[in-house]
Amino acid sequence: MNRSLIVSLSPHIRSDVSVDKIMWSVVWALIPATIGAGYFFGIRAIILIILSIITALISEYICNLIFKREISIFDGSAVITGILLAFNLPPNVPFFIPIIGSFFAIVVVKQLFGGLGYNFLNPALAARAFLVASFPQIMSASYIAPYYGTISGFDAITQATPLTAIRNAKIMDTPRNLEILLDKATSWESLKNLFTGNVGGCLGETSAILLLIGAIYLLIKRYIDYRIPLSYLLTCFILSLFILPIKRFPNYHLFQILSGGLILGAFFMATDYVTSPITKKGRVIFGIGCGILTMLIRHFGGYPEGVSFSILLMNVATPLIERYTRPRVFGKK
Amino acid sequence: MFNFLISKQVKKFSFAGGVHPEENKHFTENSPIEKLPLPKLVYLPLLQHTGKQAKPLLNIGDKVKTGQIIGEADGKISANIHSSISGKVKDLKELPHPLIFGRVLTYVIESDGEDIWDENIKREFVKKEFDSDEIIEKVFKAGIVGLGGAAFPTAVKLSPPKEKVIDTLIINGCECEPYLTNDYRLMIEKPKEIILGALLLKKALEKNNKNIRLIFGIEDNKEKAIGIFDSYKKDYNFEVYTLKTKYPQGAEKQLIKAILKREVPSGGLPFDVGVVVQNVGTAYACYEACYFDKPLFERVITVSGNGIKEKKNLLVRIGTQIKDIVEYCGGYVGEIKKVIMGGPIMGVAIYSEDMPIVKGTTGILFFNEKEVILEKERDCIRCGRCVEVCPMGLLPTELHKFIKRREFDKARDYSLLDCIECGSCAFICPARIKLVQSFKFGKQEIIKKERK
Amino acid sequence: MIIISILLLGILGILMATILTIAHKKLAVSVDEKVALLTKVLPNANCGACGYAGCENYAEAIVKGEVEPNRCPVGGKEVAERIAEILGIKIEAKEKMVAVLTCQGGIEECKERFIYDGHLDCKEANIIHQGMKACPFGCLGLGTCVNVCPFGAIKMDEKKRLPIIDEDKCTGCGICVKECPKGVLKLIPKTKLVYLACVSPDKGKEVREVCKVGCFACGICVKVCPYDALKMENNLPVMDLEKCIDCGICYQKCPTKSYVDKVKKRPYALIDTTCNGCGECVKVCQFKAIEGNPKERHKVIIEKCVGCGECFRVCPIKAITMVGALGYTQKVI
Amino acid sequence: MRFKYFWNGIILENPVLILMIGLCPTLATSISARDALGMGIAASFVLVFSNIFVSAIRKIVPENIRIPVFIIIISTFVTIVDYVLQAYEPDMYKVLGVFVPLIVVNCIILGRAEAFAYRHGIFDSFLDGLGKSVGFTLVIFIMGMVREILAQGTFFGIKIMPDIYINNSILFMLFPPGGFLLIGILKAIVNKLFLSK
Amino acid sequence: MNISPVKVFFASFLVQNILLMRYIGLCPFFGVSTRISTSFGMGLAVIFVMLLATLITYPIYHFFLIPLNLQFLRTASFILVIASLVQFVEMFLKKSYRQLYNALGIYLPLITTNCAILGTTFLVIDYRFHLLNTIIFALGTGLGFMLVIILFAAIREKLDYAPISHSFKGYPIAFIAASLVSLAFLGFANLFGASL
Repeated sequence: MNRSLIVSLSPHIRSDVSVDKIMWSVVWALIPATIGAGYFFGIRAIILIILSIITALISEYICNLIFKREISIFDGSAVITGILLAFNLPPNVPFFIPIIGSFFAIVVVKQLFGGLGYNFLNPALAARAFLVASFPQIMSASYIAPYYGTISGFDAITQATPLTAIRNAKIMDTPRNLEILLDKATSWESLKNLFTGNVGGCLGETSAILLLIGAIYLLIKRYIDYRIPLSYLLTCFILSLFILPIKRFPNYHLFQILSGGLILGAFFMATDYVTSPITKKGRVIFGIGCGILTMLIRHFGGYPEGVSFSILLMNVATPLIERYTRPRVFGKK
Repeated sequence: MFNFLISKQVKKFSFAGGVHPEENKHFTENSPIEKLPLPKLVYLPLLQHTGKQAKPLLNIGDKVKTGQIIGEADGKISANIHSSISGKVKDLKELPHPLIFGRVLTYVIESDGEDIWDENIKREFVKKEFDSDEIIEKVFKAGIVGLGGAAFPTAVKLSPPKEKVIDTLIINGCECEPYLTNDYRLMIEKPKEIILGALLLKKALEKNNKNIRLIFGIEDNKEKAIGIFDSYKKDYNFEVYTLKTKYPQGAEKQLIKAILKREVPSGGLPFDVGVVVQNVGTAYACYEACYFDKPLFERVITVSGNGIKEKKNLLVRIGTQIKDIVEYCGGYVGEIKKVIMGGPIMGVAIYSEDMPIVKGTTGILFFNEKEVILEKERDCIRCGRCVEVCPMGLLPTELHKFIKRREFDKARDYSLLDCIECGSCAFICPARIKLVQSFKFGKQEIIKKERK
Repeated sequence: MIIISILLLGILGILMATILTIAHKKLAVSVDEKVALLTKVLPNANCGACGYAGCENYAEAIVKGEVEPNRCPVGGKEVAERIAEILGIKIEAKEKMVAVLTCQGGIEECKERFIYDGHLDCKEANIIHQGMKACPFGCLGLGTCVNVCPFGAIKMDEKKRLPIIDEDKCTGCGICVKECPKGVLKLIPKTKLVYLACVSPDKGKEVREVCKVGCFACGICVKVCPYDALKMENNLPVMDLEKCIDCGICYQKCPTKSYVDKVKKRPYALIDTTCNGCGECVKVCQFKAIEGNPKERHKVIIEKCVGCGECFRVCPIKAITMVGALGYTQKVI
Repeated sequence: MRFKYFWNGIILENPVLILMIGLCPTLATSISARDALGMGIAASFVLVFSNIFVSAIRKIVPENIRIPVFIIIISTFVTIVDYVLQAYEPDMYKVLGVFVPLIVVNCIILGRAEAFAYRHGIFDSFLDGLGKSVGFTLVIFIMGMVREILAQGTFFGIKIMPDIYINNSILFMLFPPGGFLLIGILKAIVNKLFLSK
Repeated sequence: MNISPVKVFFASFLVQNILLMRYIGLCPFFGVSTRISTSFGMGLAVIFVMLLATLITYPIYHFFLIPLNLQFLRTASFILVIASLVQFVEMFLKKSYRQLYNALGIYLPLITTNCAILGTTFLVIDYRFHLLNTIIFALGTGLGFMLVIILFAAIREKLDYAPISHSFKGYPIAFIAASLVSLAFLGFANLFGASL
């Protein structure tokens, strides 16, 4: 009877969902959009994504060594960061962009703060903001048209992504022109392009349907919480009702939701566990905040899309939100 | 197919939070309760309940009969201890206790193999009426404690403070822990006895209160039991509530919330919302104590887990060593890694097969390498799953953070003391953080600090 | 121009000075004298670098004893010293204490009862079946003391799984003693060289079952102690520090070597030519290390001599010297 | 021996990286090596002279009005610097902007006046001021240099990086986040080198 | 300068946030932002003093210094006035409104020599604001200060628990965190076309 038994405190059974499983599931969920990126923007898109992933993994490994942490390159989180960063890049950027971006994301945003679970900004988004600030020309002018469509998705003449086109029209063109553009942009044809992804934009953000396939998989598996995407999209939906008269452009809200990486942001980046609140109430507030900021930046701010910055700003506010949205303790008033 | 439709119509009661682990009740669900042969040696710790240790009454060398009192309740919250076999007191010394993490004064009794019962124990059922005081007295004498695992002396629970108005008695037949089926088998095999016991409990409570509702709360995975109890409910005037199968449905506070929608206030007891909760096993023990004057010296346990050959529901004498049970159940399968006393979520892992069954033991689970995977604790990724499942509305990950840094005051502010240690958070945690260990430790430290 | 400027600044100055003087008189609020004194000593830059809102707040916090006086980065060491002076913080000349480990049950000597699966912290491990060590009183070796020591004086011997205390670094603050759940760390005077390293109050048989180096209360040490410094209490010998002179006999005679002798190299006795062979030394030597015929010069068998100094003490004509004893001879006298 | 007051200021008691004061100008005006140097010198001038002045009049200034007196002295020198810069380096003045008059509330200067000059002799105060000035200027200059090279590929306005870099330079360093990041890394390096035990 | 007050507000509040974009008032920012509660008090105090300071320096500059052609006395007179003012307010609060003093007053000495206050009074002069814009600017700046310091304090409280490598612990990581927060704040660039 001289065997050694294991003793631990309860519980003695664990659910089969582990960190690695969640992370890799997110990676799988991003695969359809990755394939979509290759389909619409060619092999170059795939190379950018792979470069980004490899740099993320190498940076992670080096940081593990320097900070004497456990090797964490197999947990999938660096791969997600790599993919998401690449998804946020225009298809025609030079190859050094994803490399610098990935490095910044992993080293400065994630590992310096203690690694997975301790960063307070979404690494991929922060890196994107860093790239936008550093290389404004490259980041704004590297959009190309997909193989089977036009860059704006509704107009062969306009050489800009849908939101940028509208914005440029707002700033420079006459109101008349803007109306024509808006008419075109909110047409079913344009929306169909946005939905399928046959439109210019960042690598992974264009195809709503492919992103939704992954998102639904994650939602069914309950790896992401429905609260953030739902409140985010709803807020955007409702706000865009107020911004432009519905009668003139009945599909304007759909156009807003389908364009500019909102789907990607709402389902894959705003829901990042580490940088969003852990409380249910907090998640709703987080989503609403993202929605308000996105619409604010799109319509009154300096950037055409605004998803990434709005999520970043809400990331900053997350610790505060969390603190003031503690759930009610059972039996306490 | 139509079953599906019908079951949809039944209203299922539940609470917020909780988890639903694989039930694994099929192992023993259909095996009738068997009697374990008399053990040769029993270990009877003098502390098998919540409260103060009982006073030893016998000396080494004394002869005892089955059911003879050997430890006398000491103080208000305490319970009598009875011998579970007849024989000779071999030793009285401090031995490791399986549930209370420490050493407890324990009687070692050697069997004479004859099992001579104490002459006070009646052998035949005689229908009889009891008054409240009589019931409480008998329950106290029989040393009955809550058999759901917490082992709180039942007599104390039956005499709530006078100022508390009690209007409901809930009999807890949830058995929300996976693997365990002892309560289920008891409910199927002895429903009438349980109901009689429950009526006794109700009667005891009616000393100061009138018109107490008697409710049986049963999880919906025990359809057979629900059916049996439903058929009796008119005759004996009680209600049966079907509850959603979810852990920790059987926790007192959650059960009350699910059935009555009342919340036990933080730091309070079920008394405070006019409720008393008793386990079905306890009801059965009360029945035996009142009608037969039989003290609590045996109980039903579930023996299960992939590590044991024959999975059974057993009626065992208290104090039986685990190795006797292993022998009876055909030995181990594979390399045994963990032996758990109680359910797999809240049970206690023990390290020696010499340890005895005590009153609070609901089951013994033997886990082999299939069920025990040692996984390293990772950093929290803030997924928030623990927050979602916490039935008490706490923030487990934050609490863990504070306790790790020894910031007990902050943990207190975040209501650590409200934690019921149900382990839902640790079960669900994808980073495999040992949250319950932290909380248990943190609670102990806070209580220690407050005592000073 | 110059005149105007002088006038303006002057008027401004006078105005402000008057207002402030009046305000100072009218609105005077009594302040703790010590706080005022400290505030004077502090730089009064109110820069907030100390983490308090201003120098006065910081001074208050010091007076209340919330913080150490060395938090002001502007004032640096000088200010800290002056604050200490004002507060009258003095280091009293106490006997220097040092923490020692009073358990020698490493992983080899005291086996583990089970495989512990939980947080690597003694205090947290102690709540499960009193820890995994076979001896319920033994050192768990999970390093809580290592983590709490503010001076980095404790290291873990990974092989034995017992902490090692660096006496030079140990300041005798007692934090580890307080934190140790098993109470196997104790403070003893730094000059104390021999101590018992076992705390198990169990009976001999039980101790022998679980630990090779545990004291099983055989009582030999009590018998052999020439100074009556040991008493058996609760199955453990208790040492009277006044009487003990660190001769080390208890250590030498202990069958389980439950004692620790911190003297690295004991001296040995040497009998010089003046010896008259009275035989006193032979009588007291517990190690049969002195031989010789009566009335003849006796001899010390160096291999057997443990340097306890007993012979030296009893020799009526002082014919014995302790060789290799630094400061030891004096002590014996 | 007295020169320790000087040497202390450069590394062991470096105002920015060890004492963590005077951060605003360090971050705000270090977008190029030239501006950084200008700011460093301007602040140094004020620091050294106010230290000397405070030390000189320390015996006649009563305790309770010392702070206003210091402020007046400092603001005098600040105003001088302000006007000198405006007259001779208008471009730089534009960049430094509000930070020149803000030298007056720079913790380094008031802090040294209070903590050191008010209690020490003139020469010691001079040395102390000089040391702290050098320390401050050194840090702000390094910051300015790194930020200019990374963000513009130039050093004192002279191209030192290949064109391909200048066309794709990391403009990020020019922005406020870049400044914060750089000083964070500098501080970490200093911690690693001088404060690690 | 004639700018719409809305623009002035957003510029001072978010777009050109005094802490993150202008780098003014950093010493107390890093010193105090370790706890949310102190940050909150500090923020309130800054708003209060900032309004007060701009309100009092505005007439001094416009009605004394400019007519007398003594702009060069700006630095000296402003700091003198602000220092005295803050001290006066502190004494006043200490005596008359003990509650308010406990909540707010303890931060006042810290603010006296805070470059955020003096900087704001200089900035409104540099921008040649009229009185309304001056008030709006002071309010926006103060609110911006408060918002950022509270957000940052929450982040730092969280960072406290992170296994940050030894040499980055404390100030370095705070700087880098500030860098990332200010990176996020770049998202406000050009909001409502507000930029001064």
